[in-house]
Amino acid sequence: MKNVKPASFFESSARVRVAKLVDAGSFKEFCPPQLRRTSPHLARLNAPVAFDDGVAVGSATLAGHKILIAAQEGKFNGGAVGEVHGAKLAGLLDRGVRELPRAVLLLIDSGGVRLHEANAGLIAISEVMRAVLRCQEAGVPVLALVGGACGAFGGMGIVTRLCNEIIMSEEGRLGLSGPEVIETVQGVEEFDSRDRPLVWRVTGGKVRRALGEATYLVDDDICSFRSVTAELLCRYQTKPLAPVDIDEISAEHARLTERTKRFATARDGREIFQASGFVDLDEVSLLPVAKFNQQLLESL
Amino acid sequence: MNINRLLDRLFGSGVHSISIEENFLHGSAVIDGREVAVIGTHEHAAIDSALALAVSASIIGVIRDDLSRGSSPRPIIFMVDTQGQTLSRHEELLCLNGYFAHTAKCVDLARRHGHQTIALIHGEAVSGGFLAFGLMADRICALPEAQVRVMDLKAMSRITKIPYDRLVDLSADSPVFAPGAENYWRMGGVHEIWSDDSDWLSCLSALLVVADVRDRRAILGVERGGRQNAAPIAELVANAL
Amino acid sequence: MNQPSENPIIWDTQMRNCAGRLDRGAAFAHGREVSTDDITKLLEAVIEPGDRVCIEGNNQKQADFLSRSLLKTDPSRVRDLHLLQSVLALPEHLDIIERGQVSRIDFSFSGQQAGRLAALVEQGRITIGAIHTYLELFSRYFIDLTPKVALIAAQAADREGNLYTGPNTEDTPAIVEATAFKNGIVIAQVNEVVDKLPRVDIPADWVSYFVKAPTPHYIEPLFTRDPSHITEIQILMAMIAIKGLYAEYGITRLNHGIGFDTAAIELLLPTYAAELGLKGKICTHWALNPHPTLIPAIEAGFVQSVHSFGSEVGMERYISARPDIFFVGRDGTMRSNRAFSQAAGHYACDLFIGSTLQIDMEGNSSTATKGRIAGFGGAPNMGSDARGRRHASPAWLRAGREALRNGTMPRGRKLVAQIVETNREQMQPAFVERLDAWDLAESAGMELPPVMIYGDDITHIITEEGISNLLLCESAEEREQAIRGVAGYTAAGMARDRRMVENLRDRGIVRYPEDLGISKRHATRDLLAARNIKELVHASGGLYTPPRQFRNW
Amino acid sequence: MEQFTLSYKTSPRLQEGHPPQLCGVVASGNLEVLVEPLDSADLCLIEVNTSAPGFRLIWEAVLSDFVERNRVAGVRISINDAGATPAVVGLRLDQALDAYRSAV
Repeated sequence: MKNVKPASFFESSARVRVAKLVDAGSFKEFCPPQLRRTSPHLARLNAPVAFDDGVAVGSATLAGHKILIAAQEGKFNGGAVGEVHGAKLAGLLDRGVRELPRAVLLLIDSGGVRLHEANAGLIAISEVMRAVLRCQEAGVPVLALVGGACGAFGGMGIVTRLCNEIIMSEEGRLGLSGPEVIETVQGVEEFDSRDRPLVWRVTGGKVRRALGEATYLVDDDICSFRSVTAELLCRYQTKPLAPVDIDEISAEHARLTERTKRFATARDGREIFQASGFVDLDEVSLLPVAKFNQQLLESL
Repeated sequence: MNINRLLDRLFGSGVHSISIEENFLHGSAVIDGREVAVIGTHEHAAIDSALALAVSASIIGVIRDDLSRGSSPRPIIFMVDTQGQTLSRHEELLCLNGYFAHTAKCVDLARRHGHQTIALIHGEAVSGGFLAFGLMADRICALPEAQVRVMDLKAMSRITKIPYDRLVDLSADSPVFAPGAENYWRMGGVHEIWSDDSDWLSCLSALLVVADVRDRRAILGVERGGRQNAAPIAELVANAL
Repeated sequence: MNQPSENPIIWDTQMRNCAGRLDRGAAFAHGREVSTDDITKLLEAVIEPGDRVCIEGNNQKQADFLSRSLLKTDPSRVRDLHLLQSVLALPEHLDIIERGQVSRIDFSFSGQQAGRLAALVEQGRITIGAIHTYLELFSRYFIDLTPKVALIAAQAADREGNLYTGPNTEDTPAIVEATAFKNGIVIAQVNEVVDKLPRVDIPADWVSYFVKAPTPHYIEPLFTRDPSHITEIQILMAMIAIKGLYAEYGITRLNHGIGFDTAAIELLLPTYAAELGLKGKICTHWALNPHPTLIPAIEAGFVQSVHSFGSEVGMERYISARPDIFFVGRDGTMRSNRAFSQAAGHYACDLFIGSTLQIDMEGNSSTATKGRIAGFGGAPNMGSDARGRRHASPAWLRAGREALRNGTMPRGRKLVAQIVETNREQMQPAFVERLDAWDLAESAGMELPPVMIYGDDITHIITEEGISNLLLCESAEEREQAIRGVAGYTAAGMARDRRMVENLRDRGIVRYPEDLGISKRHATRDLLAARNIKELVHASGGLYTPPRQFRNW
Repeated sequence: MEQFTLSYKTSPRLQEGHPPQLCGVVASGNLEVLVEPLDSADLCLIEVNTSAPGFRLIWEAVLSDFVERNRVAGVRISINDAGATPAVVGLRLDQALDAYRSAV
């Protein structure tokens, strides 16, 4: 059908994201749904299970580059990480160390640890963290793509920041504690989770890009995610990833220290936008992505 | 246990030089004649960006010092006592997860530079704060007072809408959601639990004998029966044809 | 001989009474202007026990400050009131009843206060005169329910007391006209007092008093539907409506009820309907509030004209920039008018389509449930054949031909469609053997069950299962089976006579998606011309400014 | 959770060689449908695992209409449901079977 909009990353399921991101028909799934490796812990708590436990992992090519890819399903239990889900992610990254693909892509859409199996989820996330670092040590870049309704929070927010690149859409969110949690514990004055514009000004794609946390901001369509990813894969082909050394870590340390000083009292993304050279702060939220990126570039 | 008494018991009274600045501590101690670095938190610290930076800076400092001195990399003992991350809009805006990831990268860098890493949980070990460095260590040990958890059962009941009593019943034979170092031990997430009567100094020196940088926690989980799925599934994915 | 009567008839009692009230009120006013602090005293001075009072409470615009002020009056002086409300929207409206200052109420719609109202009725603390449709209540303002005091809301007043209502004119003209010309008192709360108004909607001569409210009057963004909540099932139903109804009859003039079902239709016009080659052939002229979900269809050139009952928060700049489409004054803002738009919807539209909560096997539909007296609003007027209509149109003529049974006199027929999912959330069936309205009538002592649209007014029922054309049914039995035939897996649907439904299907009375050439597989959210509020903003060229609660940026 | 398996004797057998297909997501008011080949050539086997107990009769009606409508044998269909309405169930089943038929 004509007149149909390009497939939205935000709206699509994890499987559709994968299918449309990689070269057509190239996705080969590991531990696929028909193996029925569902969560025994959800079942014991009488909660619905999913055949893939909320994450699809496999290999594919993207613009001809061999990659490994994982996609979390945000609609299933908020993309939360349980034992099986986490093991699939960790296993994929282990495979990365062995197979040395051009990159491992993580399509992150998760609130973090799954409460029904919280201990298993927490350990799993730390295993995923270590596996990401092992991949990178082996010279395999790990890229995070964030643009789903659950964003990347909790432990998966940390995993995202371990990645070599973070490609975000404006709709995506990245943080540690969700606004609801902060509101529940600290009160609505601290963070009004129902003030959605505020939530996006604190955790959304644009503020993350302005801070330099996200390395790319793209439109909310799978094609845009694909073209930036393809570009990055080419770049890693020409210039392979070198393991992080102490100078790089120290530079990151200086950058974060500087941020803490510079925004010592900031509580609203408007302060970040202002510091990034945006003048009309009311307009920032509605700026098309290309324009936002251009203005950001000009102010640097 | 009072932090000074705890440090004395761990590293011997008067022979360590560990300074305590509010809920951050760092310094060095000697075990079996070998210098070790000690870095960590106490008083159930809520970890914010400043504290994450302090821990990171200490790790970087240890790596740099040993590099410049040309000495063999010192083991690093992480003292873990955290109620989790600081819950604040300001910290979220700054991307606290980015600071935590930085700390985790520092631990990993230390490992790659040959520093052994050992985490000692001496108070609370809760979610995000635990992930940043405690759970990144080669060996994770719980001291008797350790409380390891993501969330208590009352809160979990409220959020999952599963009755509290049912959760208590189910947690009796499943370690996957209820708080407790014992549960983490069964799942391989904690390597050792030290009792009050054991000689902690010899426990520590035993750990320092063999360095093992592999992450074998999933396999431990299978061996100890608390986490049967993780290892086989990771294996399946890692090696599927 | 003509002896002068001992007691000559006095013909101007009402005028004298009004003059008396104005004299008493003068103590608290400077000309027509009343200061904010004096409003309660003014109300006590001009309202008399037993007065019929209209507190302007429309679907959207609320005279909220005057409602709160009425609550501060002395109940021993301001009492026995008879409220005449088109909408009971604010908690304050019920608070006044609870304070014992009101003895009787006539209204059209109660929305959020439906539960509280039902409780007050059951406790015997209020008598309901009748539940009306909007046009019906406005009509009675001019016959036997003329307000003595009208408390209204306007955007601005000038020093003389001329009023500018802004885009949310809504009920104001109808209320003021009835009150001002039958010796009543008109009191307006305004957001601002200015030297010169952009335009005069109500002349000062009709206004007794005006007061600047401490906060702008409340307006509910009642017609905004976030496209991100539209489901695939609603998209499927919208496809069925467009292909099986709009295209079939060539419907150009229409009215949509509020809801996600009709929002889905609006958002499918620039995609699905355009693909079917329907641009210019359907949906050109509307009686409709400025729904944000209509923006893509307007931008795509589908729409030629929209007259509105009221406005919608956030649509002001967009409307002003599209004066060819909307009714816009020379000042650049829209003029809405509920009474005229209701009349237009009744007489000049060929189709009404809306949702309901329950439909019975005769096709009667109702949103009433036990414990909630919600009222009707405008749906019964929109959703009924206008028997006084005489002008012809192709859609109207075709429906008339299909309805023709006995006799030979050709007539036209308005199309009235209900669009519902067979099961709502929690598996609540939309199709029932008996409406909850019966129970409500019994518990609230109503003379008739509150039916929104009677079965004999309905011409089509659309569900995710398909579309039934009730006009073509030859008997009551066929009608019933045509309804069951699209009632899906509700108990009522499963009780259908499968053979009879197949027969109706053969005759085109019941049509399923496959009969219409619709593939369910195509019912995806990618068909929506805008999938979220932000895409609506972009479609409007940045002119639409959605209220905060609808934004996530 | 309520679980049951329904077995329909039907024909014709779908051509072999289709890879399994998963459609839909387990989320409130939604479901996932997994379609796989089945050895029994004259059967359509449907396993339901639903979070909303007490609607078995409606499931049976929806599923038998689905089998009637599509007439496929040699398939095994597995459902994880989180309280979807019959309309959503029917839509998802049709989508899943479509995807299965067109996948090679």
